[in-house]
Amino acid sequence: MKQALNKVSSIEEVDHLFFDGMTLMYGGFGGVGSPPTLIEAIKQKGVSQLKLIGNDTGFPHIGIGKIVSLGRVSHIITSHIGSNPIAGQLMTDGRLAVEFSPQGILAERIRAGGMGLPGILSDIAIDNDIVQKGKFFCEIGEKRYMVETALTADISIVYAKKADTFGNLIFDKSARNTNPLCAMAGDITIAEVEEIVPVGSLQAEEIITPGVFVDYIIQSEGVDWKWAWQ
Amino acid sequence: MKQALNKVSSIEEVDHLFFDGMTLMYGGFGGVGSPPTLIEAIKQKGVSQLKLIGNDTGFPHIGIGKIVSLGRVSHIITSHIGSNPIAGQLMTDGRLAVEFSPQGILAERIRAGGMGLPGILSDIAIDNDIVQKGKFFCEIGEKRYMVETALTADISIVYAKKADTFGNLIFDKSARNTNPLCAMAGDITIAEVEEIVPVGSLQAEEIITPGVFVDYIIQSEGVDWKWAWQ
Amino acid sequence: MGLAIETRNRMAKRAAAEIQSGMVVNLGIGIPSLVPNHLPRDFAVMFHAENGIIGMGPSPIHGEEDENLCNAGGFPVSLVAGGSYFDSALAFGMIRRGKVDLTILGSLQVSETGDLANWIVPGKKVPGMGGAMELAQKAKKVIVVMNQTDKHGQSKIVQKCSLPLTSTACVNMVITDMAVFLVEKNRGLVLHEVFKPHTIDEVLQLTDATVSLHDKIIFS
Amino acid sequence: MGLAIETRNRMAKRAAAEIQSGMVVNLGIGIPSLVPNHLPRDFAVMFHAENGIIGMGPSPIHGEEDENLCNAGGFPVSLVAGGSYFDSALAFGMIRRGKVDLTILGSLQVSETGDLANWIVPGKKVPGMGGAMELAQKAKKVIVVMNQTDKHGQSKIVQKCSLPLTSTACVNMVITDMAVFLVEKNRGLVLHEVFKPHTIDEVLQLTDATVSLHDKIIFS
Repeated sequence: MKQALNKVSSIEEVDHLFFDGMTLMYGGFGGVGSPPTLIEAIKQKGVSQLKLIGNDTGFPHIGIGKIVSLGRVSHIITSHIGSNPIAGQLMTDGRLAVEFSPQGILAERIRAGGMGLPGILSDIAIDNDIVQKGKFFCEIGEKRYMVETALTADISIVYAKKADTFGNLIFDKSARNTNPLCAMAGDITIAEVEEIVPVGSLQAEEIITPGVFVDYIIQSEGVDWKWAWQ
Repeated sequence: MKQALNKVSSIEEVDHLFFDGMTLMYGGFGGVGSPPTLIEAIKQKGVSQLKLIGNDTGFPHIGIGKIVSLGRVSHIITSHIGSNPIAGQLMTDGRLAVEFSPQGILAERIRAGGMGLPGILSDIAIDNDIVQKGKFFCEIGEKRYMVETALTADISIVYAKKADTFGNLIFDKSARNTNPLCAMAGDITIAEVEEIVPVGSLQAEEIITPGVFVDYIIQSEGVDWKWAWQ
Repeated sequence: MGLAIETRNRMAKRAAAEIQSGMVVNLGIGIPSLVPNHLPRDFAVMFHAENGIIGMGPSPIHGEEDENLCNAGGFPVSLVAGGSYFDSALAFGMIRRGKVDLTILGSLQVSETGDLANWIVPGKKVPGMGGAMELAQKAKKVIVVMNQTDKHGQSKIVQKCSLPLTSTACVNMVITDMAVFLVEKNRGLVLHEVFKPHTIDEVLQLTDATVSLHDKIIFS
Repeated sequence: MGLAIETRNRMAKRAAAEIQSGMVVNLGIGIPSLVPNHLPRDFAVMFHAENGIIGMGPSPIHGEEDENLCNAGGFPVSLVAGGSYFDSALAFGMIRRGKVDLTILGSLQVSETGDLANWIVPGKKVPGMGGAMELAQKAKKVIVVMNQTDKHGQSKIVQKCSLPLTSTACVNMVITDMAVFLVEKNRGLVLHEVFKPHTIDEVLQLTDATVSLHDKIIFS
């Protein structure tokens, strides 16, 4: 792999990508696998009015929760905010608009965005007032389905175990979760990784996210979800 | 893994699953990665009026072509029949109904079937008379999309490099192609594999198709697409 | 939830009795997480997690936890031979495709027609549905394990849920600290078992729904 | 198609000149498959195949072919460092998501507005669209490499395609054995280059479409 395809960057080199009001998609599930170094950089930059898309709101001081808890987010599409009471409070206070999406449907909406599909049909919670609110329906023969539109984002941030310099990614156990999906759905995708290796060091068969989906690679400064359960 | 989850079978044990008029989905792309031992068994059983779903019709004597060429198929949903002139002749003669689906959309329709989604939205070939024939459309705001319905099958047959006895599958290079998709979309899935290994022999991270999607595992008697290009 | 550990274990043990060898099972947090302790050792059960695991094994001993190997609730787990990792989209694909044979989960309310309400208390507790809607709607069998009554002594089994629903007509079995109910296609809610020292009358008194009695109610 | 190998290589070389280092490129069968031979050695180009490969390298030497490593046309290839394998759904996801910078493919007809017809000759040849519709509609740039005329001497560049379309208004550049045309947003079909010893007049005579002439037509 030659220089043209080398995507290794410093935090300073990606910092200009973050802006007020941006749509930000983040990998992770309950804080596990959300990129802490990138989240800290976004927090430090102080951007606000963010529109988030992600599985949950992490914990108050772990994962995306660090940004949510500061009131920097105006809108979120997610499946769960229970582990971050501050998110719930902001919602109750009318300072955070929350669109709840069933977890697996949210994952598929993100995947659809990454796969260049306009949306999917769903029968999940099709008779549920809260989930169906504002959604389109579609009749196929005698059956009625809900349309769940694809989700993309200005910026997608993900966490991986290793990247080669082209941006091929592999993940570690259940820290994979929504990361490969979010990696494909960002108009710009930044991967924070535990280890950066030369091209050719990853086995072709073990690569989960092909490098074409990744624009920038950042060395992680260490994760923050260890013993999140404690 | 204990006996309850051991899915290794003989060809004789799966033979009863094949029936006249069944919907049969098969992995493979241009013959590469279509399970030859299972295809031969289906051919030998002599079932007919099959409804096929797969990427292409293989070659006259390679892949699914062995069955198509005998006139055993009444209907096929596919993206390409060019490498099997007999399929083209049967179509011209009105003996084989062919529904052409753009290749990537076909792959997504199969995946949707495997993932328990009713369908996807598509903008591919949305203005194409042949592709849109008989399809439903869907307005989302000001945009109009085509609904591409999910595909499943009575039986799905796939080819893999290795299976453990639980049915976890790994594939070999580009012989992966549509196999992981078809593996999920069969109401019953039979995997023909080059090598059967004990549970625990495959790395958890390298498994592409989790065993929950596989019902039977058959030892391959050898592939038939070597030097298909010659 | 204030239940004695013996009671919790009895409920978990009863739920475990519904598991057959070879099943794929998804467990919610709380009492359902105790279920694996009550399975025969020679059982082959593949435990599924929404974040992207099949084949979860027991929690590792303290100090051996892997921060990158957690269940959907964020608790450290292990992996059995034959288990694998995948992304969350595939995890839910398994659920929707009917590959999860059984889910055992907690609830706020269950109606006599098997409606489930376990994701939101408007104005009070709004955690979100997480994966509950897919699990309730698509797992082949849904067992709810919950207290018979809430902290105010009100029955959690109701004629019609007052809380927003997770899914309709999805619950197959309810195991409480007092009894076991089945939701049957033609008969609706049927009392099948009563946990000693409780009596049928006690159970009925604390069940705010139409209940049929099974021919042979088991006292266990 | 009866073209001399020199002509075919000239066309492939011209197409190769449109590739920049760092691009992701999908090549059709026929002349497009000759393109990699004409790239600078220090170029980093990732070749994409619809069956599920990115980072295809050259054909292996005879006897070293791997039957499980083929491009979408079924021909044996190799893999460069940084390449990877995936399923066909993901391969097309890359295309639809705009990650394929350029596709170079053959055609039966191209219209003056960039319509592409390359998948079917009703009643004669019905191979199916394969991946052509997605590639034509979603690759960031589409280059058609084809003969100027068919075997009857009829122009393959036409005002309006008579054959069923693969995709509308998708072709950015047409490279024939005689010339190079661009389909420009405001001007439509524009002749940019003529391959010696052909002349502008010869090209126009065999182009059954409205053609503008570029200010400075290159003779190469």
